[in-house]
Amino acid sequence: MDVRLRHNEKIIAFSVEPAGDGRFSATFGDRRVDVAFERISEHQLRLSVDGCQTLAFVAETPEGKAVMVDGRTFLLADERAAGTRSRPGAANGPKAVTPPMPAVVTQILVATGQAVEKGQGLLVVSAMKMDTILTAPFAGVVTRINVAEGQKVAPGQVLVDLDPPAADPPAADRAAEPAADAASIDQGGR
Amino acid sequence: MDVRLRHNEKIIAFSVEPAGDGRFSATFGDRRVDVAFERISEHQLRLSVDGCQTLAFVAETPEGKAVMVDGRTFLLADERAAGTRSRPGAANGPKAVTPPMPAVVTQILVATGQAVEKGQGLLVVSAMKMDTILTAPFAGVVTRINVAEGQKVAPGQVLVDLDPPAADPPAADRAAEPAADAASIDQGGR
Amino acid sequence: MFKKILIANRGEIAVRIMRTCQEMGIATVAVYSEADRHALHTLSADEAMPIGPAEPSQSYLNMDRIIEAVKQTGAEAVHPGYGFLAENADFAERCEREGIVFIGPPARVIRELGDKITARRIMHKGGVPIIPGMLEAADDPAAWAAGAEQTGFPLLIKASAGGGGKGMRIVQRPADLTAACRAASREAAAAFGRGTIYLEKFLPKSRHVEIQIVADSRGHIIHLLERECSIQRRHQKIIEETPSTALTPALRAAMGQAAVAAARTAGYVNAGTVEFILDPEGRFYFLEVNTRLQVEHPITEMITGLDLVRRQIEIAAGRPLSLTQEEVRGRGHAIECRIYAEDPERNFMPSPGRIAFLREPAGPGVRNDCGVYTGFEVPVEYDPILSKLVVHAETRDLAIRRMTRALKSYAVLGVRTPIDFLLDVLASAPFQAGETHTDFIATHLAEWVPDREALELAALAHAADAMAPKARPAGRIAAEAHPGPWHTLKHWRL
Amino acid sequence: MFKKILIANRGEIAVRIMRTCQEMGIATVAVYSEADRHALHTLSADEAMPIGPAEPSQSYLNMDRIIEAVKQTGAEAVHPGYGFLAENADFAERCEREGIVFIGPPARVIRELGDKITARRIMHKGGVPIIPGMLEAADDPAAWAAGAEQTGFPLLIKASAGGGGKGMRIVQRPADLTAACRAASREAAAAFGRGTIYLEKFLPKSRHVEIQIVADSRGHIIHLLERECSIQRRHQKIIEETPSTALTPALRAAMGQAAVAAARTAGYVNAGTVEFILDPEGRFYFLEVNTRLQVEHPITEMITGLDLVRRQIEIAAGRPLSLTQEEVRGRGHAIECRIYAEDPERNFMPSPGRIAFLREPAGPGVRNDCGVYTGFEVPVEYDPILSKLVVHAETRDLAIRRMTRALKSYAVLGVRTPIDFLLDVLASAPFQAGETHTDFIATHLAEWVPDREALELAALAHAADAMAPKARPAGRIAAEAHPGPWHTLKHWRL
Repeated sequence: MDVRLRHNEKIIAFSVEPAGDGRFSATFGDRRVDVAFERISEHQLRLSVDGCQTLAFVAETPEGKAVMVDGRTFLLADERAAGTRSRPGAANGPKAVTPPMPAVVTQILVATGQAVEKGQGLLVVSAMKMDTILTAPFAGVVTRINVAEGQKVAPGQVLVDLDPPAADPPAADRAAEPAADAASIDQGGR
Repeated sequence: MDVRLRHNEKIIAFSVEPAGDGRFSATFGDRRVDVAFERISEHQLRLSVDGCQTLAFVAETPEGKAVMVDGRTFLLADERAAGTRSRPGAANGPKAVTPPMPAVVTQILVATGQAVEKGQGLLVVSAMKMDTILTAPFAGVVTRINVAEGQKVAPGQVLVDLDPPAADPPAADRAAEPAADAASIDQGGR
Repeated sequence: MFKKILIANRGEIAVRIMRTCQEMGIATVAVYSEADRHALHTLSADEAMPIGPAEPSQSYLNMDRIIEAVKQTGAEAVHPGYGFLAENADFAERCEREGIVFIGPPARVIRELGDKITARRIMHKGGVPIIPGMLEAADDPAAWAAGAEQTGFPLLIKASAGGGGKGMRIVQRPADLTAACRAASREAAAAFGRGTIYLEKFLPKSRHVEIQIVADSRGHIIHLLERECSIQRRHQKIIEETPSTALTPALRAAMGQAAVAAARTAGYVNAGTVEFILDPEGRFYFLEVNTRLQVEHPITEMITGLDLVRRQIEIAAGRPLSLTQEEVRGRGHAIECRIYAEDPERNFMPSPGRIAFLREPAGPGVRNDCGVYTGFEVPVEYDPILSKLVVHAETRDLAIRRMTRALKSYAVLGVRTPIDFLLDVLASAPFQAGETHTDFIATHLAEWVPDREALELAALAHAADAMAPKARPAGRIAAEAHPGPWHTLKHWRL
Repeated sequence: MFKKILIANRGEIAVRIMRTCQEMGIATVAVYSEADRHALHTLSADEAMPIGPAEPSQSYLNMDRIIEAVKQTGAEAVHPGYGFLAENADFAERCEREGIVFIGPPARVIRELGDKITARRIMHKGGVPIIPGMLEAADDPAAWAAGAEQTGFPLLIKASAGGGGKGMRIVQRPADLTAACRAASREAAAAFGRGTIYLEKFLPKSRHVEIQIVADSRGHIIHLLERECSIQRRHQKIIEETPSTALTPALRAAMGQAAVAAARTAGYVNAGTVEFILDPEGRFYFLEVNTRLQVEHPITEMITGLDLVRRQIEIAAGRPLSLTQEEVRGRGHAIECRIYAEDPERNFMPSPGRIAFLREPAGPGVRNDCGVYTGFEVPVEYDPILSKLVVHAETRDLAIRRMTRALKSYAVLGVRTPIDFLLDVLASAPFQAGETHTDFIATHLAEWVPDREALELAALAHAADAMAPKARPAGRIAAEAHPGPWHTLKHWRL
């Protein structure tokens, strides 16, 4: 069984061969490890990897499964379940105006109909006392502002619709994209 | 709504009048208190009783609901759900030879067919390094020993069947009783 | 003593203050915004008062609402914690006027020490060494040029109303001065409503060493030794320790005396912290006074065995400080790691969200001042601090090992924390050698990435979790149904 | 230093020992019986070896299985904890023979101090005050009569192989002597296989005060102050504290010196505890030496700032004890409450079962050495100790308040614990006055019943739990779906 997990932009690919009775072996490239495992509670597993015992703590989150081993926590999304599509924005570069973390809109710097330069500040969001300016990913015209000051916003949510000059191709599926992203990642993470 | 809860041999009876929106008032005799409540997690509730806030921790156990407030934990069984029958052995006095807590049988002191006096030691059970001698609740003859040394036993489980002299009435339903107890309390506690 | 105290704060510090109040037999009142209805501090008090929407200006910074909550609950005193209204002179003044005890220094002291240039002048007058530079704030290029001439390069531009690194700029050459000053002044004006700035000598390779002081209302002032807080990211401390590896007993005594002199000069009452910059030659310079309980106060509590919050409350109640300088003795070594909801892989960007699972570290010498719990939704509106993990051990080496063990057993799932990053700081050779300077992270850990080996182990755990049945593990003793009738002759214990 | 240590124990003490090992960079091996497959100590080690069925004699007391586990894992040393094989001279000897380091005193010392009458003779010879009474064990009535004549009444019968109160009897009048001796002898023979007994003067209204000692293999012996352990039920300690309210500095010094003399006389190496009986006139008498880590060692760690387990390991590794008597200083006051799975309403009868929910106390100066977790099935086969809750504060009064707060926030659901009983002990006037004697519970709390007011509050909580929906509370921010693409120019921190 091939497993493909994504941690940020990195893919961890390995194969798993169940051996029954709470055991499996896993192969990373040419390295093979034998694993015994047992669930201790909903969020806790005991692993024994090549004879050495480790506790792992796990929890489902909207972004994937959070896994802690030895003080190190990783957010791992199952790529199979999410389809083979990689995370938008990672390979393709940023295209939509969306906050990097759950945040509150504190300032809107542009108006509908306004032409903006690539890199121009469009709005300011604030999370946990840190302000972040969201900028235009390409030159264009603001066609719609989807939020108001004081509003809570989340990653994936498109805050400003931007129309590129007619010649520019990446604008085509702008509005539809975030919804599709959310759906595909949901499948992977839950 | 009348509530009857049992804590050991004590009954706590009061009436509850739901007031909607996470509120109710409760009447103990002629005292009335106003309660606001809210679930924080599966095992945690916030209570506000006459304006003073308390946290309560709750968990279902086989014997009833364990409730902790202010460092004090009570095992409360719902008497309505358990039927109006009180706990056997409480009012009726001890009748069956059964351990007071989950334990291990460490010694059997009698044999099948042996006549025993009231109060005579029948077997020794051990729990957490403490030994307890279980004694005959009445004079009679050992008709059956239901356990072996080293066996794990639990409250309610009848370890020794004892036949009283023919004239003695309480012997009648000896064998059937523990099973019935278990069932009725199960309903109450879970 | 007070019968009831309102804690005008949230999160771990509010919870920590309530614990001391409870131990003193003082009833506690929590205030909470709409985002904090289920916050741990809200749940931990005897009474909890809602004070408005999530937005801080409408709740935790809203003096009217807080004063109203004090009056409504009959609290006699307010503990402001740190942040929010803790260093707000207007709030302290308002409390004074309304007959409410503000647990902190007098409003006048807060106001004077809150203005950086005023504080510099006070300290200079009191004989406390200050960083060479201007003693007057200015907003015109001529004054800046004169100040720069006198100060020398490299120099640091600071906003006189400043804080949090805003308006701060390093200038290496005279040619860059005017432009940098103008930019800093604009930034200060935007942030604080006042564009006045001043110039100080820039001290590279320095350490941040602060002295905890305590002063009662009768003029008895002592210090409770130092804390070194050089490990910072984005001008915010992430690891603090005491004692500092840079202090000799003589230097410690000198800095302690300077801090006490600073407090005396300022007319200080209650607990406070005098921050210094320590240069590589062992010269120290006054930086600022934090007129409140410091975030990192627990490490001082660990090595001195004292409860600072209790001392604050006693002093605010007018009691004398029954502790002499000679009685204050540090024992062992303490380290604090701040556990923020932030992502060390993305430049420590905030990471609010729901705590899907929390497992706190435990054991001898481990203290975790925590403000969250499993299931709590960490709000986007406030400081990202989730908890402060503190350890105490016999020596620095042992404290590092203890902190390492504690961090390794700390599971915070659902929001990103820098626990793995902190482990790598502790494991680094310069940290272990005590070479802790304010440029530590930029110098040693700028290229940090998470451990690859652990990532593979986590991937195995991911696979195991998918394969392990979710049901209760087998092989345990089934609990039996109910307590039955029983007879007991006698118990004995083997 | 050792690379790997096997911990031949279970529960909280095994977990606690592992923590120190981990901090010392020593790999840990747990051993576990079938009942402990999911025990916290099993989960906390780097390796875990099964050693047999639940029955202690077939697992934790089975030397062959444990020695086998040591060899199989390549551990160099064994830490026995307390109980099980900790004071078993045969096991220590076996380890010595097999080339395994036993972390404790030499087998000879364990054997000699394990026999109570031998220990009495050693101490008497070494000039340590012993309780007036016989110096030879006896099993015939003539010797008992002669001994009683010499000792006087009331007197206490003790089994020479004794422990845990078995074979112990108080005799008030000469007429009762022979019958009581016979009964005690029978009981001792049944329990220990040896019916020899001896007589000691009975000291009513006494206190149990013990001294922690540490000795290295080079003859350097110091003491780490006292612990008072007078609050007992059924001859088992439930609350311990240090310092003792009964000790003056002079008495403390005298008892410390006596304990060091006792250790020197016995040829002691490693950590140990010399137990004394203290009478109301301030006279103290040797009781016994516990040749192992004591259950209540954490309170000594709290006031001295030392890690006793680390010292044990270092001494066992042949290192000198780098600590002088002058360096040992107690600071503040520490109290331990033992949290047993037992029912204070039913004469402290054991209460095994599944921990349905556990919430541990936290905060400054609070340490909970815990061996269980939510969902763990507490086995019927072992000691009922779940955890030891320990607090440290500046004074005894503050420590009592801190312990009270901690107990009130400690939820253990599913098994009965004496937390409520402990709260009432702490709140009682005689405890607060420091009038702690071994008859404390019988004298002051014999008629104890649970708090009625709390029972009603619990009933309200029961009703609320039935009414409150089980679903996740509303009103929190819904977490959004995924991290999307984004652009950032710049961050700043307000």
